[in-house]
Amino acid sequence: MTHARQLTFAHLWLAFLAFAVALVLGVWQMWARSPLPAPFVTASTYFSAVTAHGTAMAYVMPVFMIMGFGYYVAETALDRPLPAPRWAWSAFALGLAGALMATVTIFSGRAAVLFTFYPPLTASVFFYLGLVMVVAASWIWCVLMMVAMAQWKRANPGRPVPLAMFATVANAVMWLWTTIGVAAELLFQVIPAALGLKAQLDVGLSRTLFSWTLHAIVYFWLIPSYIAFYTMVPQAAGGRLYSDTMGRLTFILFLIYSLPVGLHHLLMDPQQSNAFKFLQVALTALVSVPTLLTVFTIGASLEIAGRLRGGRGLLGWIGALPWDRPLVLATGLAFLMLGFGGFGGLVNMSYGMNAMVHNTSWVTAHFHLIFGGTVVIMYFAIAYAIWPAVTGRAAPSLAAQRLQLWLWFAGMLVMTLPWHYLGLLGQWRRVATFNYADPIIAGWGPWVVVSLIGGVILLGSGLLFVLNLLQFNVSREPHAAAPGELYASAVHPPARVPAALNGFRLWNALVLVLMILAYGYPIAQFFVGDSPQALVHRVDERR
Amino acid sequence: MNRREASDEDLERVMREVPRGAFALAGLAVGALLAAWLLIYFLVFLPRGMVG
Amino acid sequence: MNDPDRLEQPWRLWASVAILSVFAFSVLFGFVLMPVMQGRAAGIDAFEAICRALGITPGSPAARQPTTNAKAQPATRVAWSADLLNSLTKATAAGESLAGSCAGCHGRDGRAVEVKLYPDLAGQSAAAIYKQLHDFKTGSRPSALMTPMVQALTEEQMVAVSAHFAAFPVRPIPAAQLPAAGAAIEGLVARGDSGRGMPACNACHGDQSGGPTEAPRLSRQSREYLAAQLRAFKTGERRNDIYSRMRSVAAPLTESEIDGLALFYASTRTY
Amino acid sequence: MPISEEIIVRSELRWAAISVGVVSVIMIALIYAGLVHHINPPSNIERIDPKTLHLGGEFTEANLGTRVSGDGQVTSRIVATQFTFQPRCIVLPANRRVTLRFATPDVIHGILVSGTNVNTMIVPGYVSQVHTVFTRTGDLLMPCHEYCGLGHSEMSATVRVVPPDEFKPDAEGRVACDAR
Repeated sequence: MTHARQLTFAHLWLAFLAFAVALVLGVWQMWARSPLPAPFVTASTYFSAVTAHGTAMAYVMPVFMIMGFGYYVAETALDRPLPAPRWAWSAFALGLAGALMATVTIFSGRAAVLFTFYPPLTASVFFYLGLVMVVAASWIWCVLMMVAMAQWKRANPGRPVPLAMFATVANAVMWLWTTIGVAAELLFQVIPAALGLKAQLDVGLSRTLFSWTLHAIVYFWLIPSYIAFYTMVPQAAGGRLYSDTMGRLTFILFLIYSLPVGLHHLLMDPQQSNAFKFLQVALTALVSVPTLLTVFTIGASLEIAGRLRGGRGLLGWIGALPWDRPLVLATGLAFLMLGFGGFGGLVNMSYGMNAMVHNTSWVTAHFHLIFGGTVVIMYFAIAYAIWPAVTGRAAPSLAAQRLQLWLWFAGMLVMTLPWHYLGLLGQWRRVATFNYADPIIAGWGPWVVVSLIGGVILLGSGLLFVLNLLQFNVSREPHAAAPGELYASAVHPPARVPAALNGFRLWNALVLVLMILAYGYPIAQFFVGDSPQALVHRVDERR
Repeated sequence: MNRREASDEDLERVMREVPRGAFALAGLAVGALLAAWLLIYFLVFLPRGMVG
Repeated sequence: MNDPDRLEQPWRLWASVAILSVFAFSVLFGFVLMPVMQGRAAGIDAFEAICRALGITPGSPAARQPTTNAKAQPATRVAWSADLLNSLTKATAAGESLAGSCAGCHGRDGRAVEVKLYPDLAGQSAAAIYKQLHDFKTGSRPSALMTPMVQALTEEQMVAVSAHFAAFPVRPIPAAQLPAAGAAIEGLVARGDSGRGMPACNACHGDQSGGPTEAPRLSRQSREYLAAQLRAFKTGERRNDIYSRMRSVAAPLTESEIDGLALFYASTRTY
Repeated sequence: MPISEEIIVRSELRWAAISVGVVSVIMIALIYAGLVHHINPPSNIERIDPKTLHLGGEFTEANLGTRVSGDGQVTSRIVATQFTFQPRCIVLPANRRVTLRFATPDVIHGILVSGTNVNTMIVPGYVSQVHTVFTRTGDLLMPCHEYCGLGHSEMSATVRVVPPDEFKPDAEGRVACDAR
């Protein structure tokens, strides 16, 4: 194995380990909330488990998945060895140490603040330091990705950077912008409070800073799935990418529009104004454009594949696609879940309409469909697609992989469709138990049980996924194909592209302008006059 | 599992059709999305009354 | 055509046009048109409506601000501040000299001489002691015994004496072996009862709770003292808890639950 | 070569135009809701010091609950605190403009009223304010919907919406749940 392959192997296994643990906790949390009696439930165990679930799923799992996949892309798409593998391993060690530190702190009951922190509640400082280490590890990865692309461009003057790598670096650049918000919140507000250096903090400011991160982080998770859509899926389906230019443009649009929209997470907050909420809602509406462009471009790419395989008619090419291939199947299921999740998201971002669903199960359903659905199912498919090259062995059973993907899809729908309904009825988020004796809440009970069944299916699917990867270890059949065959070529492979589509200088400047317009005043207002401070409430108090 | 490269003639042939199907599929999907959003807007959101 | 500069121009142009037009649209509608038209319907002038939409003045551009002429009637006059909490962490010589007058009931080392009547102060949170002293003094928690005692104390002296007693270690072993409180009581402590809207006792009094600043630690207080306080909260005889945090929890407790909870905390080591 | 790149880009742009059209429909609907139904997100930037909330003015304990002011405005003031609402039940009239005002002395909370569009975060340092008109009568749930600590799950209140003729303020303009 090359350095990059070993890095990918280590990073992905760590990601999936965190994922498996979080999955078990997630099912137990749904059980606790259901009318069925669940074991081990106390306020402290429940919220510690929610913290662990969110931390593992939102930070640890995607960060390591994205780092590992990035190393793989940098090596295979650029076709040159990874620069500075020692730095990459150091980043891995740093992130692993941070993840372990955070985990131990959470399970000792000293970090029941959930993954979104909620200052002025403050957890043990080791929780935050652990997360800072995970993020710092990802920053090292970002630099490595940018260096790898720069080196390639120097060696290949005038040639367009391969799309997979271009998109990976777009994600790295976006992630550096994204983490500014949460890093500022942690370093200037929360960690000093956790250390006892500050007894009070400005909650309006901390919420605003976190919102800076909170939307773009979703695109950070999502971009590997989009990389798969644009580069791996057309190849797996036996077609071509419809438009390389549109691919580049899509990733650029994600970079610029996923950042200045975070206030849509604060639509119900009293410390931000109608005017700036409206501005960011309008920008949020535009974020749906790159997603809709992707639906079309990937649809067209698959149409090429379907027609090449003999599909006819307006929609007949769909049936002609090779649905037996996990990557193609996962794409179809991912787009279906993206449709449901995107619908929920459109309602969430709709300015005053957010009041109908804010902090209800509707929102939980939305982001489970986007993250758990679209993102994670493509992580599965990516792992299945690159595991032969990473381990050097052929897949033992495609049927088991397909079953796993179908189970994931079914479980996700069974879980989230009732959540949408319950959310509209007013079922709220983040509680350990409901009072099912209340006449209004009693009616929710059966639907909560249905969603729990969905959760159990998801757990089964997740365990089958781990099993499927382990199966590679017992497989004896060596893997033959070269990894380069993973990526599709476009209908018109670009001979050269304008610098705007081959780098990020122009777009970074635009992000800066947009962030100043969208977030300048909403942040500056906390430094005008006497911005109120709230007393710190320590969750890890030792008396 | 035939992954051979498509010939240029094949590609040229299918490109006369593409992206009609993708237009239809994406159009249906986005139409359904907008319709669902409008349904929620008119049937749930507006009847629940003003807030501000 | 292949001149890089000429290839760049349309990208820069279109990217800037797209972003500026979205911005212009948002400013036109979000900053001006919507607030002005909402304000007109609500009888608010255009300038004020725009100020409200921008958050420069409070209120919605679509509705009148409610007025109030409410008089302050606080349940307690204690107000926490960062400085006050900081000063409560420091035991001083002043505290030690003042503590002499408390020792008759609460003991020289903060362990009450008659636990059924007086609480232990050793190891209690300084904020909790200070809050009660302050409330005795202002009459928020009237007490025939304590109110005259603390009347002469200054703000600094109350802080000093609170910090002094908080620094002593908690009473080490139970006075006598007590029976276990039972699973139902432990459930109230760790889970609460959603049917009655009662949070877990641990949510405020637990070791790692993140609850209210003034929540006292309860372990090792006597059963009698704890039960008496719970009953006082339940009946409303004692009402110096900010925003009825304790009254609302104590009200739905049954008599036997009060005794059970008092027993639990009297015999527990950890909270 | 198959069809030219320009044709591909043109069909992509046509699709992009459709996408922008779809989100424009949504934006127009939101502006319509704002202009005609006066629906905004609750964004009342009104600062208040959480540390002294209980000492002065409208949010001291005795002043909470529903009150009708001299000019007929119905306002209910509620404090969200770890881990209860004060008061835990409020009475409001149906089919009449009412204003809910929330504040907290400690940490972040939030509320929704089940089956309505009433929803706001309650952030220490700010008065959260929602204007609305209730149309359905009966007891509605008003839980805390934002994580505020270990007692969060049990933090809930009731909004009792009564027909206008049963809404009878006392001499001071107050209406309370137990007085009814």
